[in-house]
Amino acid sequence: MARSKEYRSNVWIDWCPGCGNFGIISALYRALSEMGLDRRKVVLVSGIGCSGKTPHYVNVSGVHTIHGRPIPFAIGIKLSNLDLKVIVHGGDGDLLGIGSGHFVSLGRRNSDITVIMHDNGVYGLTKGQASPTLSKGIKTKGLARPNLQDPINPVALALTSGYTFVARGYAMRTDHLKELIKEAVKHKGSSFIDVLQPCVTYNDVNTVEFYDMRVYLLNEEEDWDPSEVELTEAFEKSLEWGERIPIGVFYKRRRKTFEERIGEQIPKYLEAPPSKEKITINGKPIIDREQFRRIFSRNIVRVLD
Amino acid sequence: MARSKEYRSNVWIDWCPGCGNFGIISALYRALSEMGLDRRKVVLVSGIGCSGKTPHYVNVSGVHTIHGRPIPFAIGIKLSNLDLKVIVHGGDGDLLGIGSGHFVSLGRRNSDITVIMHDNGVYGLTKGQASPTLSKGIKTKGLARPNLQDPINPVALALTSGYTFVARGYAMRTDHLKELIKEAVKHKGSSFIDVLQPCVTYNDVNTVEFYDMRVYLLNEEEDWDPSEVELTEAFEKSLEWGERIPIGVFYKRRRKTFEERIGEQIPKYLEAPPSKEKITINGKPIIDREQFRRIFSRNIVRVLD
Amino acid sequence: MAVDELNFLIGGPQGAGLETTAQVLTFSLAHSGYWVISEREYHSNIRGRHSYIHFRVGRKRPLALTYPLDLLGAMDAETIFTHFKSLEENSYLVYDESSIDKTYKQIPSMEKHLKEILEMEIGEKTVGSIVEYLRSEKGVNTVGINFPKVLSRLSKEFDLSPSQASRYVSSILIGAVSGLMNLKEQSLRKALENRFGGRKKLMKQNLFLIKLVSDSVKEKHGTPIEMNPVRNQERELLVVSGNEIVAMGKLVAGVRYESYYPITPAADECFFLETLDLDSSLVVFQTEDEISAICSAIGAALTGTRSSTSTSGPGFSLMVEALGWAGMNEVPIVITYYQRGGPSTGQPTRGSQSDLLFSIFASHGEFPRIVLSSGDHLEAFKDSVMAFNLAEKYQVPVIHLLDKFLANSIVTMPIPELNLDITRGLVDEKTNAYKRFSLSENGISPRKFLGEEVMWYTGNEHDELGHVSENPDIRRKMYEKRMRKLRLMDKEISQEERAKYYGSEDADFLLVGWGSVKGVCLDAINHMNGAYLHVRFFSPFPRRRVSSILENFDSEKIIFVEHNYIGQLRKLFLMHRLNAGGSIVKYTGRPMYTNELIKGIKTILEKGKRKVVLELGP
Amino acid sequence: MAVDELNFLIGGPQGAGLETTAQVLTFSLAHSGYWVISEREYHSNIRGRHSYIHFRVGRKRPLALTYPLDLLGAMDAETIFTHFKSLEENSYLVYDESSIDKTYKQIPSMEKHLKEILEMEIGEKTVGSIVEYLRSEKGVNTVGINFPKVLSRLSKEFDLSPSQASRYVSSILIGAVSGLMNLKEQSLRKALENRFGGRKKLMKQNLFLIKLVSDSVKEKHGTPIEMNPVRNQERELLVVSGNEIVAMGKLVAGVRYESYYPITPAADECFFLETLDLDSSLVVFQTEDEISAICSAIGAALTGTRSSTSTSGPGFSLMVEALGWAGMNEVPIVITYYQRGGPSTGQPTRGSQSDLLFSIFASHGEFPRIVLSSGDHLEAFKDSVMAFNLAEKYQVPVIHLLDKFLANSIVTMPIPELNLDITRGLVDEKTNAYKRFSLSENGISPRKFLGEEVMWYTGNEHDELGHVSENPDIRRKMYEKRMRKLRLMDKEISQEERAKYYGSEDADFLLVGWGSVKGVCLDAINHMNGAYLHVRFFSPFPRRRVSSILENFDSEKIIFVEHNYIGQLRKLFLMHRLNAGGSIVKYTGRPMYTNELIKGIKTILEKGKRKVVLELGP
Ligand SMILES: Cc1ncc(C[n+]2csc(CCOP(=O)(O)OP(=O)(O)O)c2C)c(N)n1
Ligand SMILES: Cc1ncc(C[n+]2csc(CCOP(=O)(O)OP(=O)(O)O)c2C)c(N)n1
Ligand code: SF4
Ligand code: SF4
Ligand SMILES: [Mg+2]
Ligand SMILES: [Mg+2]
Repeated sequence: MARSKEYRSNVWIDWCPGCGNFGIISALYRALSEMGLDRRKVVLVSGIGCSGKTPHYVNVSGVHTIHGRPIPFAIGIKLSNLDLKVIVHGGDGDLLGIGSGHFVSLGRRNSDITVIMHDNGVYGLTKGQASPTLSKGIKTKGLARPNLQDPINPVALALTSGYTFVARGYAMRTDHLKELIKEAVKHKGSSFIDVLQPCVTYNDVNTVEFYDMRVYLLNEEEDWDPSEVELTEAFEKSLEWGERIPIGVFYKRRRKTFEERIGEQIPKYLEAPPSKEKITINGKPIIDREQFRRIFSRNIVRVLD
Repeated sequence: MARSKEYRSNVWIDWCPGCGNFGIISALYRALSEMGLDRRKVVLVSGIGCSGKTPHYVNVSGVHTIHGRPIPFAIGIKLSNLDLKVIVHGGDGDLLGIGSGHFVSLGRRNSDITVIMHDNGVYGLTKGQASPTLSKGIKTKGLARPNLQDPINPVALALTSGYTFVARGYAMRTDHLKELIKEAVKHKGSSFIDVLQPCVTYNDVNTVEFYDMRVYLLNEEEDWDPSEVELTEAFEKSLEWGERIPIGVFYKRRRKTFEERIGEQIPKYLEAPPSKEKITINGKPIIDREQFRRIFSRNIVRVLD
Repeated sequence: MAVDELNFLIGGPQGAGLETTAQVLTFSLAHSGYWVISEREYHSNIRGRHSYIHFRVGRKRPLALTYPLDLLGAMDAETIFTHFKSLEENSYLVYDESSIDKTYKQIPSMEKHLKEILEMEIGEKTVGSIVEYLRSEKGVNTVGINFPKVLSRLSKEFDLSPSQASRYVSSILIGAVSGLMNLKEQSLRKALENRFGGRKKLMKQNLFLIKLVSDSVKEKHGTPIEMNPVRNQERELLVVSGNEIVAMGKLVAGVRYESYYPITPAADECFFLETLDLDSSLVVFQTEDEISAICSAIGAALTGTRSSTSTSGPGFSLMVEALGWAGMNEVPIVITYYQRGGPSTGQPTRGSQSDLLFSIFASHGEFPRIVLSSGDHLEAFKDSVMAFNLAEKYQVPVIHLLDKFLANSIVTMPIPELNLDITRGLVDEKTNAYKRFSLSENGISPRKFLGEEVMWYTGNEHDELGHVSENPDIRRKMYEKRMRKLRLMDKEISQEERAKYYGSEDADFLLVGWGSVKGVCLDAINHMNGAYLHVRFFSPFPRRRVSSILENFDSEKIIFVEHNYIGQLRKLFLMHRLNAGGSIVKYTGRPMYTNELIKGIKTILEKGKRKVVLELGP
Repeated sequence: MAVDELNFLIGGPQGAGLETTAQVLTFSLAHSGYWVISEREYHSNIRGRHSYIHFRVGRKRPLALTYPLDLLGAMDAETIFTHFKSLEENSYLVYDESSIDKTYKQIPSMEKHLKEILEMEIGEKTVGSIVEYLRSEKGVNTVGINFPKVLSRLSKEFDLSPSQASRYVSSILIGAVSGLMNLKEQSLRKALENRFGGRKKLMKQNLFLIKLVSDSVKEKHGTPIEMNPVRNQERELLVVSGNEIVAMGKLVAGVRYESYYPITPAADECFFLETLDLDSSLVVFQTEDEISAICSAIGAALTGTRSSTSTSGPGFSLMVEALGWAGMNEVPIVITYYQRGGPSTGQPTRGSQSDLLFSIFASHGEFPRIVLSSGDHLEAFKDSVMAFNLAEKYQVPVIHLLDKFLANSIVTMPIPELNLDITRGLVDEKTNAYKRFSLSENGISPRKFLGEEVMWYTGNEHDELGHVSENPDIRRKMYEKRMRKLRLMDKEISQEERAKYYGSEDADFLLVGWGSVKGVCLDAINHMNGAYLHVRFFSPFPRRRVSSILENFDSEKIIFVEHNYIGQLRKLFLMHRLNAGGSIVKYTGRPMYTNELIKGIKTILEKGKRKVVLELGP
């Protein structure tokens, strides 16, 4: 087991003191170190937001993309290099606001990517507007008026979209979160963790106190086996939000990943995916005239002599 | 009751002979005429695709927008003129592919808009690629290889997103579809109809025969009351897809619309929404210096004499 | 009276087999050694609207399409009403005798505006009276075939239902054309084999019909437009569309990741790649939208994969934000951009060259990019390879501009030379303390790929490691490092490669064009004493070379030829302080034809006009 | 020794109350009749990173910021390390005495690169030694205040915990500055009232602290930078940021729909609109992304609502596709576009003017649009009204360019004149056979609104009714109808409005600029015998006027001033066949300062350089 310090970068973390993101990143450091992953083979992909800064703080490769698009970047990375563990860190605005189309699409593919959502109910970095997970009628500090829109239920949406591993964690329970991250990263397929993340600066409703009072462990208090529960049961469970808020793994299945499906259609794919393929011999194309003629035979006409 | 012919425009319908869209449009003509809606007060908003052409064929106002964006256009229209009945016609690619982010967002708002999805499993107008509703492993005519992606379940997604009226129709059952459309348009709030629409040119799997064998009416064969069923039940029902495919209204609730919510924050809104407000008096701004001083008092400093 | 060259057009409703007709004819002609160029015009519609394919066939390689026609093959009445004016003396019309009573009013698929024009011009005339007019007043040879009768012969012979038989209408046209041209049966057979593969029955039935029609046509009309035999230098010819040749180029270049969201006229390229039977693991990935297409292509590029995405205007408009990320992070990706008629959805299936300035300035902020375009199929092939080489060498996004005209043109050409260079740019070999954005002198920082080393990327301004930095000094240095590549590219990429000159030194005038107008410009100058400056790169712009060429011409003798309204290339010349003369533009969405271009050039040169707008073609 | 003008800067960690300090000082100064201009610099960070506000206060209206400083107010050690070089002889430094042992190495928030520079320049120096160096070697007056001590006095007085008290640090700076400047207590009170509204306790506590500090400072240092009294002509002053003045303009113009997706530096405009207490039903709508923002704004415009959306580069990049739909459908919408540092996420909280050419050419295809920009707050106000008028008159999308510098500048100004025209363009009054896109001679087809009549819109090319048409003739006519508006706008919109000339007729040189460089250019020419050409419209470009002005200057005497690398305005001039001279550019993301601009001008004029890159400001 590598030391968790090895996974920290030298960059000063400029989140607000007390921000829930500190809980998330320390769970991440520990998960990475307990899994002992090769730092070069882990790629964190993030969007824009407070959450989007995560990769710079971690000493594995990081791709800090544009707002809402970490998932599409992640897919391109994963599909072309199967060795990589690809982990997305997105804000709730990032993944469920501007990026919700991609969020839904990833579920359909079951690509082997882990999505960790920093769910703080606000758009942190743009000064506290309502994010898609903020409940209707709530007026957090940064809002001029109470929120007009109903919240998206991230867990329900992930289940509906087809993610094969769907969980919720809480930034202040780093032990539990660390385990969730490990399980999600090890899971083969699209995994999603909705992480309840207090934003001390802008969200004065969903605070640490708020969550501490409500959060309970799915598997502790109930007889909950995520590999066994039906999708509908998991969905129903995901609707629980109020006095009690469950955390843990809601649902888990092993299904063919996107990469495996591609592998069935392209024989060489799993062994030599795009990034591993040779494309030149001595500075010339790998395809010679004979190959060209074979591949494109339908386009070639032999001229009558 | 206006005659259904009055709702036809003079434009030649250039869908393929036998296309399921003919069923949808005739249900629409009839629904409009049975409701006797003022032609000027109905606005059809569409995306791009075979389905996107719908507004031109109907003699009510039509806004044929860009691919994936009919919902955002529709929201702007609705929010600024509450007299209008706004109906979106989108393809499955349009609404659940490129436009799925907007699809999810509309549910969160419960804006009083009806969304009719032409669900043909393919991208018709671009020659038959897989749409997000096509099942995995299927190889329709236009595909080079079997579809790699899992389908989105439109009904489940609508339920998860918060639509307050969620139904499925079938293009070949125009009577039933007509009733669904009427009910959806009358419903206050975001309503969604997933219309199973055979594409005779590209989808040789989900054909008329395919659906005729499978489709059954929710309310006929079961004791199904959409105003009563729990969300979870509706969700579970939506998963039924195979030997039997239910059509009808899955779920229905009356909740505050987005417009009503805005009305609570802006007193004048419901009576004089944006398009109805006067903004000028004799070619000058409605805001005079006194009003300006009142509105912006926090920005104004009286200078010491 | 055998001929050396033939201009013909076949038309019919979308979805009725026109493409089969065209493909079989093209392959037959290629098999007999002739050179073909053809372009397809169609509506944004799947079935029923009028579509046509315009050909030019020659013993020598034809460069562009032109009017009038030598032959019009009409599948239906709409084709006749739409195209009869393109026929002149001694040309041929093939038509369906059973449709002679039709008037244009009975054709629902016909667009209102064309009907209005016909109303004014020909009133209530039937197909029959048009045919009669052509025959008697215009001297057109009319070749009537009773389609239903012919099809019922087929039905009987093979026991097909009428509706089954109606699907073979494409072969009636093949038969008629091959009869009049006296195409070799051997060539036709080869072409049918290619079209129908192993499906023997289809082969047989189509061949039956073709021969039936061909024989009867020959009997009545002889073989009046038989072409003089040719001895082609090539043993094999490639029959290929613009979309396909780009796909071929990409594959040769080593593309291993191509993402796309379906859009006309780009999707056929991706579809073609998908259908190939390859040894390699090329991922062709249909994404949920164009944003995802470009983002995932960028992601793939970061792993060292040659990756690209193909699209047209609406898709590119959505890619603009991520393009900037690629610019900021110096990612080599190739965006293949097929222009079509804009703005917005515009004319989705028609051609245009109106996205040049947009491509050059797309995305907020400033970063180096390469924008180049190809003028014909061979250029498109080579450029598809070069695009990847340059992208990796300079670590910039490359926008490869093409257009619908090229995409949907099918030509015969020799199999291109494959002995091309594949250069992958500077890659870091050291192991320790890797800095992705090291502040190098020429602006190029050695690459490494995700998986090989720990590295960071961000769309924010960043330091050498790729971490966010807002320090003004770092900002300036990184900005300048990126922009230095502009100068480097300008120095290193050959000026001759970037702008090509065709024609004699002492030409009377100079055409200046880009992209697919190359063919028609070359065709025009072959008929006049002109020269053609073909601009291939817009960024980095080959100012030196262009300037030295322009110096040889007076401003009144310089004519820009473009498919847009404002004269975008001309504007770019101005921006580079270059002389700019007159303009010939077209923006109806139809290609430029040699005959109208020549007329346009004359109007400018002889009448001193500054701008001519072309509008030929229905 | 009272002064007429003062340049000062206050700095501290983001989120520690700097904005409160600035607001209170500005309101106090305004209340006393002084004119203020200030600009805020901050990181893309919520708490902890270094931020500062730079002021210029005068008895006359200051036009721009400049260095060196007369006063630096430091909340923390990082401020001192970052800014001490901006102090010169006789200036003042206010600092926390308790921080004197700190070295920059102990400051984690400080960016690596600045540390590296400090390492080279000052090594291990502490705050104390910097202060000592300033005092003894530079002749700076150092005003030490023991922050913790002062705060503990506050704690005791009001029974606050230390952490509560620490939130009042902003008032220490207020106290020190107001002491040195001898600000009127009455003015301070007013300012505090405005800041804290009815919250009496806060008022009292802050006032206590301010007086405490102020008195002690006065005691030790007197009031050395007290300003000469002023008799302001205005009875009231507006204290307003660029974001706010635009919001005010929009409201006056009658905006009733504003959609947005949060983004720096645009969101504050929308937030400001949201907080207003209005009689009217203005909908301010936070959408799920910028695509939705612009699409819904277009939808609203179709109902006759004045509608707009505000964004910056990344958001605008996403709007490009829908912009084309608005162009194709001749929809009047206003896009308020606040430029920030690019490309990509770039420098989200820093300024730039690098999106000019992108704005002009954004979206595939061609369509008329208006692109204009404002140079200062008053212009921004009027332009916000004019933007809607022009959008509706010409039925085109209007892009109103602003930038972060303007957005985040707070100035004092008179309440603007409200007697402006509101013109809504041509509206159809007839009832029957309405054609939305009637082919009118000047390109303007009368509007009607959804709900009033049946009408169709489409992004495809269309006929007069708005139905899709692919007819080449219709295509040409509609295309030309739209493009005719270019000429119409150019004819009708006053050239003088579009490009303004400042300075004497016989100036020695001409600065050419756009947007927020106006102030610094005017300031510079006031110090030299120069003139300034302020270009406000880029489309339609005021060629005639600009050309006639340029004629009066030799090329070597024309200097473009812009916040970008390639000189975008200059390129635009070239494109319009206009003379273009040298360039002064800046791209560090910091504003241009009068002192550096003057130096840059001299370098060009005296040393014959063609390009000068400015880089002042930390
Ligand atoms: C296209 C685009 N639109 C808007 C922004 C501005 N922006 C920066 S961060 C952010 C929201 C962040 O919210 P969230 O994703 O929830 O992340 P958090 O800061 O809360 O972690 C936005 C809208 C942007 N960078 N790009
Ligand atoms: C931004 C953009 N991308 C792609 C396209 C091309 N395009 C036109 S129609 C279509 C798909 C249509 O599929 P669907 O929405 O299912 O409608 P259908 O034709 O099946 O009714 C696409 C991708 C486009 N017009 N705009
Ligand atoms: S604004 Fe909120 S989410 Fe962002 S760093 Fe601060 S506390 Fe964390
Ligand atoms: S392609 Fe399919 S969906 Fe489109 S018109 Fe034809 S049958 Fe209908
Ligand atoms: Mg958030
Ligand atoms: Mg579809």
